[in-house]
Amino acid sequence: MSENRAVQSPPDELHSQTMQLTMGPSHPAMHGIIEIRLVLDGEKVMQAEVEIGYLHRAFEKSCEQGGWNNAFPYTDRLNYVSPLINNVGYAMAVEKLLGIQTTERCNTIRVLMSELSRVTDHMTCIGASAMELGAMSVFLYLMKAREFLYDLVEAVTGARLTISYLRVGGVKADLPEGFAPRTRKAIADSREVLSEVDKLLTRNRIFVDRMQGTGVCTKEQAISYGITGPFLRSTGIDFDVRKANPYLIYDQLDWDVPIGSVGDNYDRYLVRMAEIEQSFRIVEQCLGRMPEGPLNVDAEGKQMAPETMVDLAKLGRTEGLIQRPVLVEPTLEGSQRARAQIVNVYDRRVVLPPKEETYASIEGLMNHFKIIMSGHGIRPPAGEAYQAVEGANGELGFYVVSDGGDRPWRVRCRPPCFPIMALLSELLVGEMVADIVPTFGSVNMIGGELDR
Amino acid sequence: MGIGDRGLAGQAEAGAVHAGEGGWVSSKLDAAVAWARRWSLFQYPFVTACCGMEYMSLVSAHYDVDRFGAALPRFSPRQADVLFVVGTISHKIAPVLKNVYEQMCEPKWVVAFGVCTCTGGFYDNYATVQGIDTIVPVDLYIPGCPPTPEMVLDGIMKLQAKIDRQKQELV
Amino acid sequence: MSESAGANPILERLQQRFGDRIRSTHDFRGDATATVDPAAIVAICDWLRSEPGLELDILMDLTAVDYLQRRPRFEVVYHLYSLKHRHRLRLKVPADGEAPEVPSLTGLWRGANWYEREVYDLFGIRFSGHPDLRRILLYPEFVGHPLRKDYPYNKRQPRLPPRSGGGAQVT
Amino acid sequence: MGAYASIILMFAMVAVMVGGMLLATHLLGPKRPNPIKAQPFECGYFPKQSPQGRFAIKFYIVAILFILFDVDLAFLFPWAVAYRELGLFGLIEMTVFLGMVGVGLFYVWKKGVLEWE
Repeated sequence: MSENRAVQSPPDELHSQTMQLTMGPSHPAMHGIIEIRLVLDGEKVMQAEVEIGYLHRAFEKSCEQGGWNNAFPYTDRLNYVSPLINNVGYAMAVEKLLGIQTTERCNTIRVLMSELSRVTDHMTCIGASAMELGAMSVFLYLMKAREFLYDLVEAVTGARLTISYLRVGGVKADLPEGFAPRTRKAIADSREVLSEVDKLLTRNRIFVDRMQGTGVCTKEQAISYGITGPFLRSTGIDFDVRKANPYLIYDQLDWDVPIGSVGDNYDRYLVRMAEIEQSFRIVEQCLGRMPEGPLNVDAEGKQMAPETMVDLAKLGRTEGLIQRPVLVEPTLEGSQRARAQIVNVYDRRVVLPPKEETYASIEGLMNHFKIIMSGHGIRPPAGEAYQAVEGANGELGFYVVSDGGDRPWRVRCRPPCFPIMALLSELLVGEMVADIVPTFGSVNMIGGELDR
Repeated sequence: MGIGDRGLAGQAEAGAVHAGEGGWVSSKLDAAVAWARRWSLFQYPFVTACCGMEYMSLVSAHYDVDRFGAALPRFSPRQADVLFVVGTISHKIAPVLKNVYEQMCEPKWVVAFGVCTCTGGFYDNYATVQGIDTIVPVDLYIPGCPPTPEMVLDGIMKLQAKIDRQKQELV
Repeated sequence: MSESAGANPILERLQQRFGDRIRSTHDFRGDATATVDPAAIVAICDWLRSEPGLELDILMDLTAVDYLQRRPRFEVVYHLYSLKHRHRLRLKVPADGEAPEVPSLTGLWRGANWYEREVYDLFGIRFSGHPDLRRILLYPEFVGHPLRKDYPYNKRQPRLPPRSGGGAQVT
Repeated sequence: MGAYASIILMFAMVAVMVGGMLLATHLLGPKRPNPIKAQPFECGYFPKQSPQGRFAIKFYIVAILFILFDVDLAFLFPWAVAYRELGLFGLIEMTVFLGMVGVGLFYVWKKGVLEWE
């Protein structure tokens, strides 16, 4: 209390009582599923206990029910703001278990899509926490920019959010035609929106006062809790899985890791804004170095429509069909042979044969059957593997255990925002009630990933 | 009058059990009150999971649900007419949903946004409530995982048609 | 004793230091892994964290696996990471019996607190020395531990009554 | 009398509008009380303790100061309305008045009441 004579703290027996308050699950700033039980003295937080688990949807148990490829739709919904990174994490963990290497073009596509997904995550996080501090227009600008990226993701994968784009051993389909110019245009528009947001927020007196100095996390706290990602980098430690243990083609691209200094909310905001720029740099380099496989099949003979091939195969007239190229939409419906090979690893145990071989030859049909039918599917050797990728909130690790069967024995997802939430109650105590909102906003807690 | 006639085929079936006994819109007052209520839907976004991302796109500038008078989210059940249940409802948050629904004032409607709220989606397990109609009476089911904003806008139009068909609760 | 420690430097140094307490090691797909006695886990982790050449200072992940038929049935799995040397190590501790018990690591890392609560919640493995071992993801009234292999996937539990607080009643 | 007609008309319209709306919602709105609805809304759960209880003195002090300076502000409106007629006399008069309010503000500032540690 201020030592000034006139305004002393009241005599002892008249102490103010503390108030118990739950900043409960159904609260706009609590992203819907976090309950914080607060004990307040006036506006100062004396105790804070965080209650999670409101979005526990049994992800790890669900993965054990179906085959190895069945888990992809579940992994989209872990960190549903950057779903592609979850897919990449899970796919690489299973490929590490199988010991197979994916093709160069597939790695480039995976890096490109992961970085687009990371940008949407940072945009949503900054937009939501800015809106919770009152900057409504920043939220609307960033949602507009996010629509540009959602259009791109939808063009490649077919869905905006729950994409299930990857498969063990490759991706579902190649990039569509004209993807590179569309991406460059989307990046240019997004950069324009982001410069507006930067002008609005970065030197905004209200925003800076609310974010600076609140939710300060020291290096020791971060390491003791096992925190990674923008939260750790904002304290000054430059740990980024893409640089520390490079995977896919991250070591062949040049980009750098932005780090903060103090570790408060403002540093985390600056780290996320800088990371968006780095991700755009990576995407542009990926577009530049995309190994040009034959995007559309160079048709020696007359191209067949897929339905006629299917009818012929059903009538049994299959001689010579294997050599006939089929004009099939390169992305979703079927996958032409040449394109399939450059995008998926050519490993019969894991990747579905292209449609031409499935319908035209008995080996293709048997191969298709062996992979699809339950009891046969992908059967990695008995053992375990842990693969870590850099998620938007930190190291997203997948620990997969196989008993040799066609179903995963155990799939464990290391949630990056789980340790940060464990630290949250320590960050809140001693600060104002109003500081809970920016601190919780910069934690970027995603329910699906936290409660799995 | 208004949207009522152009509404869906099969209009004559009884209106919602939910609000008011008879379904057939009789008096002019009903039509006027229905018109007022359907064009000023204040929603309580009970957001929990991935559908929340599509809800953000829905209320933002690009898809803009404000064209239907339904944009202003009211984060207190007292001031809300429509309860938007967005995202998976697990058993742990089910009582919260029940309390929030009970604390809303009539006339109130419930929109199940996303397949997890309609039937539990592909989370058929020990932790997820298999459809929120086991907890609260639901007026509108919007399937989709997550439903694209266009699907939700179509859903809101169907809700407005439903409000128009209902016998308005008065006094 | 244990099979050969392989070429992995970490495993070799671990072998020399705690030879007798290590049951087995393997290097499958490049992941250095060591199965150790439950009693020695705290001493080993403390040594691994402070050893100059290793400095595995981050507890990345702590989870468990249920092997059902195999005895010992459960296995608590720790993933450690070193910021300085950028290498990883996986420690596995077997746990068995009706109420499996493993010493808690909350003394070394404060992050282990919530991980261990989650393993207790979903597997029923108790952690001796844990300050506040109670359910974290599921609600207190939930019976059983769902991630065990003998717990059916969609076994429903009775739904919760309306209540005033989420977790255990705060004093 | 003519000058006041417009003000009275405005007050009357306000009374009609507000009164009408309140009456309409009171009469037209369906009322279905139930025990859960009677509970105060606290993010989906019921409060653990009733909110009254002693809280720090500084909230009260800031509230009183606000009322003080707000009332002072109210005296500026008549001056603004009759700005031309009062001329120099009005200017001096209000300067003195604002001076006194300024002294009050300075005193409060120096006393450290405005610091919100």
